[in-house]
Amino acid sequence: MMTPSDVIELLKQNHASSVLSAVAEGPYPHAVIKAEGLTTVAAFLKTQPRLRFDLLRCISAIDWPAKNNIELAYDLISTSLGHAFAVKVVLDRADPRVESVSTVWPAAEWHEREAFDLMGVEFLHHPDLRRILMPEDWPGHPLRKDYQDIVEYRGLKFNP
Amino acid sequence: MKEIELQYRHPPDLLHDGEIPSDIRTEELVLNMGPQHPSTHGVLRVVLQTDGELVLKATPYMGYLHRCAEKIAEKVSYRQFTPYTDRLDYLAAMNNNLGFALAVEKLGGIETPPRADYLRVIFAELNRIASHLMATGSYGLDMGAFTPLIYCFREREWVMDLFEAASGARLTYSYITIGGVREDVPPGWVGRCREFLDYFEPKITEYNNLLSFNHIFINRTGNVGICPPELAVAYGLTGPCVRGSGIPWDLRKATPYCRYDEFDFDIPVGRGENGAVGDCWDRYFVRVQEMVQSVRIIRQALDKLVEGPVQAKVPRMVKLPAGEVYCEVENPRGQLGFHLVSDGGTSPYRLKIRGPSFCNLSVLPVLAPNCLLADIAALLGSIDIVMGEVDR
Amino acid sequence: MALIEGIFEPGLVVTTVDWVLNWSRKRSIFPMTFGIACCAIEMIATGAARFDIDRFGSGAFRATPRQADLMIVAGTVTFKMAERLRRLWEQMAEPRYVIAMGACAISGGPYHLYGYHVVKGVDQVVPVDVYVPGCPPRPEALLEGIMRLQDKISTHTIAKS
Amino acid sequence: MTESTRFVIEVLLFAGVGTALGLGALLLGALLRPKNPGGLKNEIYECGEPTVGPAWVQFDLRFYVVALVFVVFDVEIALLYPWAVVYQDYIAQGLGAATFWAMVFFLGLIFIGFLYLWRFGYLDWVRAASPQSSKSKEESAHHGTH
Repeated sequence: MMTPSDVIELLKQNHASSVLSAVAEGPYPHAVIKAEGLTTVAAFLKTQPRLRFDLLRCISAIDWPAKNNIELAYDLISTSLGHAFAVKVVLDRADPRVESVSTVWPAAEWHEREAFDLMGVEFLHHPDLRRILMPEDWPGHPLRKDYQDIVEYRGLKFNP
Repeated sequence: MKEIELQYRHPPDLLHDGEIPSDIRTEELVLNMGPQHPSTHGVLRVVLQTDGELVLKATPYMGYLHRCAEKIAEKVSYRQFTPYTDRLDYLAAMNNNLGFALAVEKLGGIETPPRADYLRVIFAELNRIASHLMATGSYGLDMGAFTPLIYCFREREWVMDLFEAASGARLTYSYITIGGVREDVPPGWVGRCREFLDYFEPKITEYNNLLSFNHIFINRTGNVGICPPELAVAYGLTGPCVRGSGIPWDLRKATPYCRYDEFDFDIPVGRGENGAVGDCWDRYFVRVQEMVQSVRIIRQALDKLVEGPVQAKVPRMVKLPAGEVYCEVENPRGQLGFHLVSDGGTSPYRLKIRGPSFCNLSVLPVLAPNCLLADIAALLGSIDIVMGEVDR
Repeated sequence: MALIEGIFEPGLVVTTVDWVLNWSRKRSIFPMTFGIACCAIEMIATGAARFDIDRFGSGAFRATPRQADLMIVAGTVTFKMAERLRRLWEQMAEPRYVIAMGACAISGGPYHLYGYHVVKGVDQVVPVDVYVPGCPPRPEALLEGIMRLQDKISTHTIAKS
Repeated sequence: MTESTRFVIEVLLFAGVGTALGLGALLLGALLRPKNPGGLKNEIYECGEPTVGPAWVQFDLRFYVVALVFVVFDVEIALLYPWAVVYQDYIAQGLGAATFWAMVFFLGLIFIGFLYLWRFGYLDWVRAASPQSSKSKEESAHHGTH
């Protein structure tokens, strides 16, 4: 059972280059990682015997139009050791693109498809990147802050 | 992870390739187990590529019930979003409210009075019983037995009456709000709740004899859809699905919240009594045993129910400081997580909802190959999904 | 239009035939299991022992539209589902009826304002006979809806209008 | 009005009323039910989705074996009924044992065939040797749906 600061400290020892910043206290301890180093850090977090984050709970994509970027937050927990931690990646908002971690955690497959579907984040080497919730021919990505509701879809009017 | 050797339902030695002349070739039939299907527990569509009776590939298509809950969360205030959490997993509305309330309280640093905590535990566990009753009843229906559903609904109606007396609604309560519980339970409610528990406990053994140990049921669900433990954790399965595979992972014990550490209960785990560990029967039987544990928890919580206020001093228009939190509760179907990002306003800046059924369902395409066509209904019923929280 | 509809003038014989025809149709409406969301749970509760929809003759929930007379739209209809709903309704045999159960089916319900993927009212997709308000409506409300549908059926006549 | 003509009249009457009731119900139905086919109603119902891929595919041989076994045993039961009806009279005439063993012999013959099938596993469902998997169907499953 390691505290968030220990996890960050261990992360900095092994992958100092890819850790941009880290927050240990507060309700949401996390570390911000470079987009390029994500898969290596992910593999490290999962296989490191003292960390063993084997359960990827959730991938949330947060849209910051003000800062012109999209944040991806990977919430992890270890079912054997019981401690939790989060890893964040900051992507450019115009063309959000990051490596898929579905090889490390297969649970990420559907979460990434949902992030692609609702937020428009491109995941490279994803086994099957398709829209998961919205219809295949739906225009735009609805969860972006600047999403405009469509007026009509296949003959059905929107009229709120 | 994909090439985990799954135990074939029919031992390979029967596959005497040499004897079957190769000119009896068979073509595949692509079937839609579509949105309107009695055993998909909602509007889920599974495209099955079948070779005769054997399923070669199953790809689920979702989104038929995508109700844009996360977009609405950004437009309405915190208190206004509670009714939408009822409609996520509409069989366990109390647990959803509890999850959202805990997330907001954690970010806002709001303390809830002890009586509210105990009431929350009581209602969350009662809702777990009601949800598991629906799960076991409809699983019996999937396997072709109609009577378990009617028995389970008879008990579930009693729980509905208890909820109705306390919150006024049968299915979507919005009873657990930010800062505590909407109002206190009416006088005499605790007595009726104890009466229900005494009536309900022997009924569980009745269900076991009726369905769980029924020879046909065991034949239909034993050794079907075996999910090894590492595959379960790899695909993010939580709740009865991961406990059915033998891993004692329960948030109420692992990361206790809302005073769950004050109660002693144990976590039922699949032991493979009727087939391999992690098959459909195990996932089903874990739910039945969890009902027994829930009854134990409720009894202890009723004894500990202290007098006092049920609602903390929370302003009418809740305003949270800027920040971020990820909070999870143990829903009857698994871990329901709320990733709440606030920019200091009166409504969430972004709220990502992690539905347990969404992750539990992701294992279907991995377990479905080499199942028989009828086992798909058994597999889907044992994963026990609710489309409200798969599609959100 | 049946063979004998629209031929005879309204009279004693026609009204008795009407009565027999409507009585047989309204006392055995077969609903289609078309539960979409939370209202589906209340629909199942209506079918269960306590609120027993069998008392009104419509307890036989048919899974296929071919054998169903009544489509209870129980839940939120989204744009992706609307097309399938229309197809299912078309595949039902006449005389077919639709009950819009719950606020979501009537007008989009709680998802009316900001639900970008929700159809605002199922009457944009299929003609609706009876609206049952509520979110979810109590089983008694659904039974009331079925009684109103039975009244509506009994007004049908085969006489020449 | 000899015994036999009365019997023939009874049989004809019985057949006549039978068919009359049957056809009458069908006629009544044809008269009263509304009839307007067309549009999506003629489409194949597959859980609300347009069908994917053809349905006229080369099915597996096991279905044929199972169907054959069913037909054999169905006929067997059909033959059991008349035997059971007249069995009382034969007991009265004292031939009960003979007719009983005759039927047991008849059932035994068919059961031996069933044992053969059971022993060699033709009833179990086993994966076909070389299923002709078709990538094209999966693609059509993709864009055929939205």
